[in-house]
Amino acid sequence: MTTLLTPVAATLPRARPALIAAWAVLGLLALAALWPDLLATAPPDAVDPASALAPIGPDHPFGADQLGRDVYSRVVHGARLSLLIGLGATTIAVSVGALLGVLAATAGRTADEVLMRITDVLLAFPGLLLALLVIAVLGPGPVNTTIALGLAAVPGYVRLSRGQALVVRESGYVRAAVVLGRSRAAIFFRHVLPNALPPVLVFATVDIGTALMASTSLSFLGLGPQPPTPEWGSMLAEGRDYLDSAWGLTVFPGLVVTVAVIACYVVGAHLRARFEGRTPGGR
Amino acid sequence: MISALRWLLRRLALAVLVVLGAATVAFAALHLAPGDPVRAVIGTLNPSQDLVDRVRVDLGLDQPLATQYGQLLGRLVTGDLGESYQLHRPVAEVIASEIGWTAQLAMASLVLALAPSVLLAVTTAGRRPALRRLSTVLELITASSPTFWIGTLLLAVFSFRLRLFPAAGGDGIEGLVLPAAAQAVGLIGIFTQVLRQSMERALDEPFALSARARGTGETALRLRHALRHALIPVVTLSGWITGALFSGAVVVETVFSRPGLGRTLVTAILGRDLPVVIGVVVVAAALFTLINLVVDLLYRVVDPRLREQAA
Amino acid sequence: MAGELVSVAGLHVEYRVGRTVVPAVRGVDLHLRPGECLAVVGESGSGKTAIAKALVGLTGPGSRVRADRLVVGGQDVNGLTDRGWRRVRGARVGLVLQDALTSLDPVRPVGAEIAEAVRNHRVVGRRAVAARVRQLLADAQVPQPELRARQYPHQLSGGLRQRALIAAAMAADPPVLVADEPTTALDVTVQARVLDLLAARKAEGTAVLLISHDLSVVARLADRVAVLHDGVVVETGDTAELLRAPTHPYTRRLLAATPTAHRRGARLAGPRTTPARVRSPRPTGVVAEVSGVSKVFRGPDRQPHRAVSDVSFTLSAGEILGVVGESGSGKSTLAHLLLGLLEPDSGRIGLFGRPWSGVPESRRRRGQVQWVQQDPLGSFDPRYRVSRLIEEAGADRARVHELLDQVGLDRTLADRHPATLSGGQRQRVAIARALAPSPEVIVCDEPVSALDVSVQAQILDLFTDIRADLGTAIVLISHDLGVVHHVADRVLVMRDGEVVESGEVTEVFAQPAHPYTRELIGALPRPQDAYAGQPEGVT
Amino acid sequence: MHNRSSLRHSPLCVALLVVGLTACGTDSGGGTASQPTTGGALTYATPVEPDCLDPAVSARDVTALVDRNIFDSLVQQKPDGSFQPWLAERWETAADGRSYTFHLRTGVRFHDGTPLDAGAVKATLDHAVDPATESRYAAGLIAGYQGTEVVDPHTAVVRLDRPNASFLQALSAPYLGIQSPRALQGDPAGRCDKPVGSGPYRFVKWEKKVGVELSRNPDYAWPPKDAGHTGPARLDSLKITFVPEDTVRVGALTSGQVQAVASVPPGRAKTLGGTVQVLRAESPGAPYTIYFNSAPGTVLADVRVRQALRRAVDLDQLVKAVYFGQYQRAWSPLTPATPFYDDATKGAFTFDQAEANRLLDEAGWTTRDGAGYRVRDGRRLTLRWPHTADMERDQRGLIGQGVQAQARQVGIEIQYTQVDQGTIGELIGKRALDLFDVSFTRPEPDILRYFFGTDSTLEKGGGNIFGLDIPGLDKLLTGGVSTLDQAERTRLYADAQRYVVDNAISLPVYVPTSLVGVTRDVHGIEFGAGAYPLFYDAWIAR
Repeated sequence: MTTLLTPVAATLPRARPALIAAWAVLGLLALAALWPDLLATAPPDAVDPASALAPIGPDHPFGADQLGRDVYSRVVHGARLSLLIGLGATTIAVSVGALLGVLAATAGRTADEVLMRITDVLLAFPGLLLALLVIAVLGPGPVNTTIALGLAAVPGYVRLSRGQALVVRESGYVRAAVVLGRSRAAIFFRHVLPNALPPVLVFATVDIGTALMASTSLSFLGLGPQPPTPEWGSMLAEGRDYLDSAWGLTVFPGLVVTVAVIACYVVGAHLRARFEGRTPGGR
Repeated sequence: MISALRWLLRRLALAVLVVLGAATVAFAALHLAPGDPVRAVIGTLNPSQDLVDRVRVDLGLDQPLATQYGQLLGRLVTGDLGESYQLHRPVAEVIASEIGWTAQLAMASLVLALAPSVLLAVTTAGRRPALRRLSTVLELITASSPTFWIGTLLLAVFSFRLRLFPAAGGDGIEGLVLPAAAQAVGLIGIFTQVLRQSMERALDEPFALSARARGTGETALRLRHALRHALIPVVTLSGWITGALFSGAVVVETVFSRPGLGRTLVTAILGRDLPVVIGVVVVAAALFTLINLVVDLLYRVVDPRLREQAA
Repeated sequence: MAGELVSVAGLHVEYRVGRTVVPAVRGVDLHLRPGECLAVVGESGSGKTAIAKALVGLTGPGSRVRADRLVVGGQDVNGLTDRGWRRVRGARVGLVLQDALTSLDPVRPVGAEIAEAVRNHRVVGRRAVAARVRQLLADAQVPQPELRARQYPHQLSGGLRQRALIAAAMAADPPVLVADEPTTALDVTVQARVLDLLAARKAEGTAVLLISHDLSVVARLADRVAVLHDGVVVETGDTAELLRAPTHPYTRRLLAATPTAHRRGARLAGPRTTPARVRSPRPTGVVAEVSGVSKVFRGPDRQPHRAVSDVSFTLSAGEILGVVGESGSGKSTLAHLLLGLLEPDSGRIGLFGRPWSGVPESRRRRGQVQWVQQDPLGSFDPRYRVSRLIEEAGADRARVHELLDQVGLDRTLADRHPATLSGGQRQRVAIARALAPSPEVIVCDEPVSALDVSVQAQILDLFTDIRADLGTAIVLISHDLGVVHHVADRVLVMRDGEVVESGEVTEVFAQPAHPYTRELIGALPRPQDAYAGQPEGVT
Repeated sequence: MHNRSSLRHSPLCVALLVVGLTACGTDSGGGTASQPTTGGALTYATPVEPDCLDPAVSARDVTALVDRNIFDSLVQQKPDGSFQPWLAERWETAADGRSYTFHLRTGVRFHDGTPLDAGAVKATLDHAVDPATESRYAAGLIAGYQGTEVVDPHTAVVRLDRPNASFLQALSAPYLGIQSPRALQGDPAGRCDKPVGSGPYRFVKWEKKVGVELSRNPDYAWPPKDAGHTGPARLDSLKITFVPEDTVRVGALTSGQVQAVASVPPGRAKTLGGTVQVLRAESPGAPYTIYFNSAPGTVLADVRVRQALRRAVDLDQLVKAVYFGQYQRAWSPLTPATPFYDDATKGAFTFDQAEANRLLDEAGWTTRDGAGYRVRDGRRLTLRWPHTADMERDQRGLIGQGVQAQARQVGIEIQYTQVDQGTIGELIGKRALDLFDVSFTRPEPDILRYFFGTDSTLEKGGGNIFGLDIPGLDKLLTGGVSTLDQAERTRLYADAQRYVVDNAISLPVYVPTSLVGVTRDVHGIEFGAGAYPLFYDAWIAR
């Protein structure tokens, strides 16, 4: 789950309809995250014990949970946290990872050696183990989950962005710039950074899906946001006991996670393909 | 030969570094964490101060941090991982009794994932667009479904409804099938994608054209030439895979109430059972380094081009 | 028709690209008898490779092959199923591709590849396979066949790999061999040996279909030549005849573009089309002085390796200095030393009498020595457009246009992205950028080796023009002796990091003193011999 | 209280309390109970694993469940709260209530062959209070223990430093089950893994995270007087496996992998049916209760706020929704299954948010802030309610969320936050919390003193975590534990229960109820006083 840099290959469906659908899903999720009340039919924490476990119907499109809260509205409201955690974790991972990685590639041998050995050590942990350790220190909760997942993914990005920076540093155009007499700083900011980062960023778009999946897993384990905050993973965990009587409690949150992750993957893979198609040697 | 030895020594030194680093990270992490482990050990809300003090001394938690860290390293060197606060057993023993469960699960998941992936990749790579597209969509769905959700669905369908497999308990093969499948499903999607992609790349290479021009049949080409190339990235992914298997174990062991290292770790973290957490972290890190070492060796077997590269 | 091993009439090959169908080969006829070699010559995109693939039934997915007649290896293969083709491939026709490093499976021993071909057609019994593989390698003049069979492609040199590939193609004794650019990536001396091997096959009665862009290779091996242009054979005939008296304008242009000894210094691509922008005053005298320069690298095995060893020479204004040598001879390291990208371990380099090597980066007068790389696209920041690339070298907008004029590019290209330009245009952009700081020296590292003959001709002409107009000194590094001979004034011959011979081009080529130089020149295929009497009219 | 899971209870083996509520007890076979048969193995799946099988050490409920099969007690508590002989044939209480003389049964042998004698009683009790044992519960049960005098091999005199009406109940719990003195002398390190008692089953092995395996003690002939049979247990072996996931545990029962499971989720109790039936037993002791920090200076010091909070929450509906009608709503600070429970507390107040609003207005919390919460003097009406996940069971998190949501409707903000065990200890130490929730299983009304006694503060090992000092209540409770007069106790405890309810000192929520699922071929399972199943009489029909 957590081990960043999902090896999801570029063979994802790139057909137009799939892409359009994926963007539509992301758009809907973004809408749910920004203005949940536009989509939701009830406040996510409106308890109504009288309609506990109400079946799927006009009042409750996805049914109602143990406290009579509307599952559909909770799923809608859950989007904000899940997306924020996915985005936030990836942002942390990319910014810290890229900074350290590019630094390692350009700051000289000693710094590179030290940074890379530390990275090796951290890469020797399964990502989730790192995330669990961070949560053990910081305690559960959405912000801490974000930090934990982000930090757990940092070593991978250090390595990735260092590799990218090295490739760029050895490239013909950086050498050409040396021959043209550009200063080190100019070369770094005008060539190395702008060319090394985009591939890392594109990778990261796919990783948002992975981070989202990992965060729901942590919530499922009870390490995510606190109730009554709606969150897909913990909703699924709570609903599991009612699988036979009220399957909507489990099925819908799980489905939304899968659909959201698919959308992230498809869009990310598309961006990656487009990006690679545009660079020399990418094809 | 010399360079191979040098390479090995370097890797072993790195392994030691990793284990020490792991122990340090875990030690620091858990001592930074808020909350008093002594109370967690005792478990009751109103222990007498007397009891708290006794337990604190017993656990050595009254010592300065530096001393505790030194003692930890000292014990590590002798292979002693300390005693669990909550289980009241040596950590080494706890890990020894749990690791088998997790290893069993990991192996089963790997086999369950690799076999269909190879089959799918070999049959669909570069062929029949419809079949390939279908397979791609399925892979995407499985790779995007969190393990806990797959596990829950498998339980609901195969155990509760169809009663084909036991829901709990780890006895024998039957108890292993569903948990392993829950982990494998997600891996199949990723494996198949990676395998097929590199297979298609290999089939596009001039050497594939050469082989075909020699009269080599399609099946032979795929099995003899392309598959081996396809396996290389899977080997490269081994670090990711082991990580995924371990992370998956944490979830799967919880969903299926299976014993194992993953569940032990989560329980220990929640219960602030420091020795167990540090022990699991250290052992996991050591294991990972070892696996990576083996994989690097394996890598050289699969890809002869790497054999000459020293260091 | 009787006795013909290859008899093709009305061959069409089409590829589907997206929704459109692109014809690659349009109605080609080919005939080949035992012991005969037919060369198909053409530039990139002419459809040569599609013909080669059509002859083994491997045009690939999305392709369509039609022919009025398609006989290969004496067997009618028109409309054959893949299963049927499998019995033909290897047994009736063998295929040799260029670049054996990627044409042999990198993770399998060489012997296994050859054995595969032997087994596919049950040439010998199972027990005899190993012996057969050994024999095939020996036949292909691979020394120590036993050892080589167990080695992996990356452990063999380029020449050995190519021979092993030929051995694999010949494993089932096919009467026809299709060789697609079999010598393209090889050094000249190795190239010569591979051509000898193919010639030996031909002498034994194998019919060889040779696909090549290189007229000199063709001249050496082929009995007949078919010139392919845009998927159509525009001219075909006896090799000597065709090279001497080409009738089709395209053939003439092609021949004219090929640098040859007796037309040394002449324009290759026709009359000058770009206006002269003469610089004055013209620089004079010695521009650069290289004395006793050495550079040592440590290999992965930590053994020191002298890439450049005690090299000395001078470079005068307005001079083109050719540096020739095979791969690994130290040419590129020398270029990097001249460019100041590397510091010499010993010796020094001076520019206009002032030290150039050993100077802190900040005090280097960058811009005086410029660079044109082999792969122009790789030397451009992928995010930049043409104008920005040249502006980065210190030019303003007006200067950019001036430079584009100078290298013969339309000004409208300034806003294009290099990835959308052709190979020749890209190299012109690279040259324009190199000219921008008004350098005294331009170091060109294999500037034309990735280009088709006709494009190469234009670039070589451009170098001549630049030298004439601006008096810039040019160091031209190339593995292609023909190119160096054509445009260079003086030449350095390098081998294993050392300069083994240097001097005026005409002298060195006419009377090579060093045995290695003799070997290099001796290995040169000499198409010029065949068409020495070519009319000058095209020039 | 502690207790993580409801920790402790005490056991007694009484089939009691429960009967009458539904099917239960011996004839669980639903009428088809034929002749009991001997043999077979029964597997019982429970969500929690013991931390230690030495009953004197552990504080967990599940330890009592397991150890009850391995250890016998001196006396047994009956459903009505009175006591009957077990390992002690008879006993006398001194007039001052400070010493008990036990006359032991003869012929009893521990699993290691050691005969039962007065020395074993002394060894067991001394072991429990020995600081080295680090007892987390048993020692507290017999607080005031001064020592045991071995008069002769079959007579032991136990001395206390003050009268203790709950002493016999304490002795009847498995936590003070009599242990083999020889085993107690052995290596202290392994004691958690090697319980040696005289009970109907012998300990075989404990595979951590998997289960505990017990086998029949063929020599057993000393069950308590009203047991279903005499002689050895009927099952050849008994396995207790640990399956934390509800879904999985119930699935294991319905698919026949196990014959009995603990803690059937209430939502599934009705839908199971078929080959499975559900046995119920309400726990004695304190119900699941939200305790109020009404110490001076706190928000809840104002009784109107406490009353308002009580009225803001529709507990009838909430408990019914969360527990599917399987658990009763609680009214009194004691559960109905506890001796001296007073039924008069029922219906003491109603769900009435209008009244709650009125009370809050009256208390001065009149304005509301942007989020809709009440404010007074610039301070929001906020109640801090920390809780820990590892103590959570029975979907209590849902109750918490429900209370939180409904309190919000009257403008009370409840910060229902999950923290770890160490943190909650610290918060309690600093009294930095307003609400605290827990249940406590023990068939003894003295539990009230544990929660509310002025002397029972945390520092003194009690459960009065807020350090409340309520003299009126304290007097009633001290009186109740100091007299052995049953009528007097009845009166005192009834008054005490009413006092708590009238003054809104806590909010009792629901009565924890043990829902044990068994397959239909399992018979003879009864409930101990702690509402956990007993397996001595159990048998499997073939």
